[in-house]
Amino acid sequence: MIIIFAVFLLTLLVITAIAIVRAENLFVAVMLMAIFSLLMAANFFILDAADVALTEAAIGAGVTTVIFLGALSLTAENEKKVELSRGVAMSIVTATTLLLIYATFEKPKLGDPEAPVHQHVAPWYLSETPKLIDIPNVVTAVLGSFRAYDTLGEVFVVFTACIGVLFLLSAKNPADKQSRRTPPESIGLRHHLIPKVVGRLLFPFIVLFGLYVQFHGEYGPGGGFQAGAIIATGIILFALLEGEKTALAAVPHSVMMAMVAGGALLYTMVGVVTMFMGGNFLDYSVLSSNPVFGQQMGIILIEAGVGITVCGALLAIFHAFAARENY
Amino acid sequence: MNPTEHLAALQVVVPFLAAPLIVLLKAKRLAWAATTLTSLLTFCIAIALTMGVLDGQNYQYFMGSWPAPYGIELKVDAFSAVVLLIITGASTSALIAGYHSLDKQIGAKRQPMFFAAWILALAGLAGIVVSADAFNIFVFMEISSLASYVLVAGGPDRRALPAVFKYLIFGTIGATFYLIGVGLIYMMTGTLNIEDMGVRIADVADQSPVLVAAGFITVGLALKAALFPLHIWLPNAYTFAPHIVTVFLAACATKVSLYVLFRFDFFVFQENLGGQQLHFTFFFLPLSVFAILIASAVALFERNLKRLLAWSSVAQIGYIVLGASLVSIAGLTASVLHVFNHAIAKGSLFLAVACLACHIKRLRLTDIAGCAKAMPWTMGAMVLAGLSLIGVPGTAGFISKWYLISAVLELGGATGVFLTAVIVLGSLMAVIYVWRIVEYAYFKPQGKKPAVSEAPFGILAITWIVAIGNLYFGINPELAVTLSESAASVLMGHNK
Amino acid sequence: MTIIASLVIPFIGAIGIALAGRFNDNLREAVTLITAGLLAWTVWSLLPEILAGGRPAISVGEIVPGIEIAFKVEPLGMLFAALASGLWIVNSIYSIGYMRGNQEKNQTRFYTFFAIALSAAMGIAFSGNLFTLFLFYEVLTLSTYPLVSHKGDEKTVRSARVYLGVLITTSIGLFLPAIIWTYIAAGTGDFTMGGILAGKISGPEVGLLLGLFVFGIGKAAVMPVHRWLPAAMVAPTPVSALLHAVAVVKAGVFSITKIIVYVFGIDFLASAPSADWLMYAAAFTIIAASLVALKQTNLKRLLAYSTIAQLSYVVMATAILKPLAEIGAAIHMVAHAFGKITLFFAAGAIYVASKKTELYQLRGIGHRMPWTMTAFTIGALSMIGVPPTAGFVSKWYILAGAFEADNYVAIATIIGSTVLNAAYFLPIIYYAWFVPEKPGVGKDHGEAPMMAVLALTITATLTIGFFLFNATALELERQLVSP
Amino acid sequence: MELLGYYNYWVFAIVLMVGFYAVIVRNNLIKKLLGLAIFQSAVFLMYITMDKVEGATAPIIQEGVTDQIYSNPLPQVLILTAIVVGVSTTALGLAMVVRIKEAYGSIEEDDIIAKDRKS
Repeated sequence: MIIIFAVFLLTLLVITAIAIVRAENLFVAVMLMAIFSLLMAANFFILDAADVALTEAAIGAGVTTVIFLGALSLTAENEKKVELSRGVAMSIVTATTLLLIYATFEKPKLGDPEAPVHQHVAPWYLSETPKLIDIPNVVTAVLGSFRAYDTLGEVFVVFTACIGVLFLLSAKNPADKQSRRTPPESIGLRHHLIPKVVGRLLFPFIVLFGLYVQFHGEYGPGGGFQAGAIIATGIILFALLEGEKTALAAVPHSVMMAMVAGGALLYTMVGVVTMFMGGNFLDYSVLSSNPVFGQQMGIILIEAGVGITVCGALLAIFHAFAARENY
Repeated sequence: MNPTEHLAALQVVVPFLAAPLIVLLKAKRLAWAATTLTSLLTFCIAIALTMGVLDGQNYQYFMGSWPAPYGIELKVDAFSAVVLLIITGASTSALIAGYHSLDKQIGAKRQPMFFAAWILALAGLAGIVVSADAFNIFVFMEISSLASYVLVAGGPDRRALPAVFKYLIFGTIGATFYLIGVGLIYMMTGTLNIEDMGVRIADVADQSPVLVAAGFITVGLALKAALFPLHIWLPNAYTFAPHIVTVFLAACATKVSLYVLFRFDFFVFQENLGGQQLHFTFFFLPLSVFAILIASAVALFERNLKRLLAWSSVAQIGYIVLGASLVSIAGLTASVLHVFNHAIAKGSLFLAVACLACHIKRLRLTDIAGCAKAMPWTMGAMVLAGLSLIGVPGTAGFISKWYLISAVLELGGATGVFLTAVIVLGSLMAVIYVWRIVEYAYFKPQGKKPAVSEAPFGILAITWIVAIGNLYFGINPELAVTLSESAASVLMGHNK
Repeated sequence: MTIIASLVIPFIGAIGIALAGRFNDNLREAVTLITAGLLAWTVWSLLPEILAGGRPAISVGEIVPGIEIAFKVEPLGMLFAALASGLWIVNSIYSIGYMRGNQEKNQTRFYTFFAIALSAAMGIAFSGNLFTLFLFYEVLTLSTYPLVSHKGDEKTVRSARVYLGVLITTSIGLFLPAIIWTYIAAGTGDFTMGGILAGKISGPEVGLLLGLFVFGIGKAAVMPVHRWLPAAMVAPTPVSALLHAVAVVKAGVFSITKIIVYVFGIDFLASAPSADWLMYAAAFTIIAASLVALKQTNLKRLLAYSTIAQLSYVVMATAILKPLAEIGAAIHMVAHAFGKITLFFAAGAIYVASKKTELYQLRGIGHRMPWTMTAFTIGALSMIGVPPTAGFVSKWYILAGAFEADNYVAIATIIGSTVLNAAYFLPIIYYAWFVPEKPGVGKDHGEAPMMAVLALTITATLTIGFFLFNATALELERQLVSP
Repeated sequence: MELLGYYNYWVFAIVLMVGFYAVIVRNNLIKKLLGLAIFQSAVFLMYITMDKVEGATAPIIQEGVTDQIYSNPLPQVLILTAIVVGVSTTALGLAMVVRIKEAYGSIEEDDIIAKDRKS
């Protein structure tokens, strides 16, 4: 049964992708993109990748769509109809597709246990985690400890993106002189009664769920990235409902920058502290007398760092886009 | 905590520590000072690493003390030492020289973020060179690319934005191709550590996914290294970026992708895939020949000074790839040597352009007519760097040309002679386009342009230090040569 | 040690001149003369040691394993260095007179680059291997570029571009690959007696490599690559004197001779059939250049084409590959230097005194400028090879060598070119002395400035003197052939 | 069942090329960024298809359970990182598009080139 459901989802995925490319109206395309991400999340869930499904849903569907819509509001709605040289592009694309499909025949089949991927490094992780780090969720163990350096790099990718967006959107807007379109106190949604009431109800639970995901990372799917995204989307919902000024009052710009910088600094400092205590960079077992406990403490600390940075970054990016009109 | 053990890790951790702090600094001069200090510190670490590598110490560092294929491993050998030196050296000299020029081009409020992006670009590039884990290289490639998009987008000219957008599109496609290639190899070998990959790929060598993976990685990295047909993003990106950013990017950004390409090709693919050398040569040799000839030809007719030098960079990358595609010890030595010498030559040229830009607004050739009388020192440095680019004896460029031609002649036969002709033709075109600049500067009348005075002392001193570096490494290239020879033997050593 | 001194002295002199130039002109002139004198003294002090058969050598530093900057003094290098340093003194005296007479601007730059060019010439003379030779060859090209483009107006810049274009293209395009090919084939680039390529390469490759060398060294102005010499006539006369007689052209021909003698080896080349073309190329250049010189009207361009012809004398003499011809080639370098520098000084003096440059203006100038024109006549006779002058000595040895090799083409070329030389020099002398001046053509003018005339007479006496006291030079060259 | 084994990879190939096509052909900058996002998500699908093991569950080890086989955790970690990279690139791209719109007044590539050529 699952197999039919998987095939159905995959075909739906292909259809949505083609629909996005062909959509004239950009707003429709962005909405289709959200559906595309949700389908992708569902596929991941079927393929036993719970953590990744949660991330894809939170970041892929949630945050990307918000940023796209923010950008759309500042640029054009529709795509100009122009016919570019489709022949050449079509031929390149079909050629590469055939090449890729040719390469699939010698790949190990889906779910084949003898595939080389399952022989070499993965069994070690599955067998060593209970002994060395003793936390149920092996993905968080690998993410937090075995390949912690990757995740550090990842935090700094988000950090760079946040700086980049702020740097780009802090330039003076040349078209600023003529009109200040929206009145100074942007009042959020106009016909706002129902969404405001429901929003105010929902908002605390979203943040609570975010915190749950943050600290539940070791036991089930979850972790810094997902938690940061969920909390950020919660606050963005608040900003959309209450209007950007009140949201900035709640989480001012300086706090956001402090969160972004603080999270990254926390993560790096954890590594540097382990260096000072005699281990290699990011070797948590030196953090406390009992190495297993040290590992767990290390993972919690860096997950907190990741969560803070991702939440701060996504908020800063949203506010940069939102504030752009009356800049 | 004895620092010498952790040198390899510190090379990346120090800038990572500095970046969040710099963002929080408000004063623009303080942000610049912090960035320059960090860059200088990374330069010292790079020098320490090189000294260590020179007397035979091989740096192997396990992140989180997890053994190699399970955790992430850092490795520094001769080739990485050379590239590290260029990255940190270029960044330090560009920063020290460039405060006034940057201050003019970027608003005060935005400078802390700009300098944080600069330090992240430096950290990303150093991270790629130091890391020995395929996926880790992808992550750091993303950090350095995103940061360099931000740096290029800092350019004052409005045309910087479409240029950087094209740079983003090409860069992301290149990185994603690399990701697909690594994914396919991981699928067939089950490991991400490059050394381990080289060993385990032997028994799945000739299956189609591995061949397709080799294709994807090569195309992806060639795209990020702006090798000839995939170089379209480079000229505009370098032209419209702030002058000091061009100095930094021109000296090292594309060479890091070549570093990864050579490590992958010579460690993983060369020895295992049947006849991979032939594929490697047949794919890269014609491309590099086209790069040298066509890019130099375009540079001949270019009117904007910076775009002229950007096109010449595309040509010089052709030389580096030509050296490597000979797949011989001599060829590889020549190509690593040219990585080093070109960084110095191109770095000093762009520094001289930055000096010119202090007083001359638009950098078309007609705008710099007759500026040599008013700016003798700047033009002197530019001529010196130009000579090194051409490869006049006594300069660094000559040494790499000398090695390149001997490597090609050792190849022997018709191809050897043809390739020598290509190299010679390339350097002759270099003579012409460098002399065009000199002739405009020295002999064309000043005309009615406003009076021009010499560049401020700070940037001039650094330009001259790097220009004299050209001479020093021309007369005594012992450091660069020993490093490239051991790099070549390491790269070829894997390949029986 | 004196080798390094001979290199460093002109360099320090250049810096001294540049600094002195800031204060006043006389100080700068003094520094120039002192440096020239000092250099000549150090170089000439080497002579007795070389005559006694010594070969002082020194290696400065190893650039890259297998390639080093090394110097070695051997007879040919000694002769060239002595010639260049000696003539520098005379040229400096002449330049002071010429520059002052013509009120040329930025003279400091002129003298500074002149000194740097001299230090490059010394480097070429004493170079111990191909790499050092190439290094100083390029420095000479680059240091003479500002001299050639001294005036800086549009015409000078265009011809300076031709000058630099041809020289850099040939050196990077042909000379560098040839050197690298030699390094790879022979494993070393050092100049050793009897050549290093014997047995290493054979068949058509020998001819090809020789071609790369001969046409790579653009300074020797063998026919297809000669275009830069007439183009360089836009330079002021002392620079032309430098180009033709003191350093640049001599460096070119000297390098070719040195490569033929010390890289290929005379007997190896003689045994290689594919190397004969050089003799014919040189012969063709002599005849063609002399014919072109015939129809020239401008005095300096005429002298330029005559230089191209005379240079190919040296190349042809070396190509005859006989000991006597080698000596003749070396001696001809010296004889041509004295003769041609006198002619150039005379042309310059005429220009300074009367601004005349065309041949038809020289009618009856002998009576107005007796000293200059007597020197001019001696120089012209030396070019033709009439007995009392130096030209005769070198042509005698070259002819002897040609007869020894019974190479009839060479003999015919020498005789033919002597006739042509006479054909384009004698009319000038005849017009100058025996045809009365057309009234009212140019303003009446006296002799050239005293310093210029002094230099003229020195070189004229040298031309005749060399005919009488050439024992030392001959002894020096005899060692070149028999080790 | 045999067909399904490769179906995932075929979907990966097709979605990858749809994204690539959009980036090359489409003229609108935002549509290009959408294409880029699709292009990157296809790669995520390829990695995650690798980690599935027949009859296994997500790699979360409960205490008592011993005979359970688990899917491979490593590709999931890699893709967690890759998703965030994708978002960062898209955010930066969109910021650039906003700035281009303000500087050029249009986000169609041919208009931008035309405006540049005119000035």
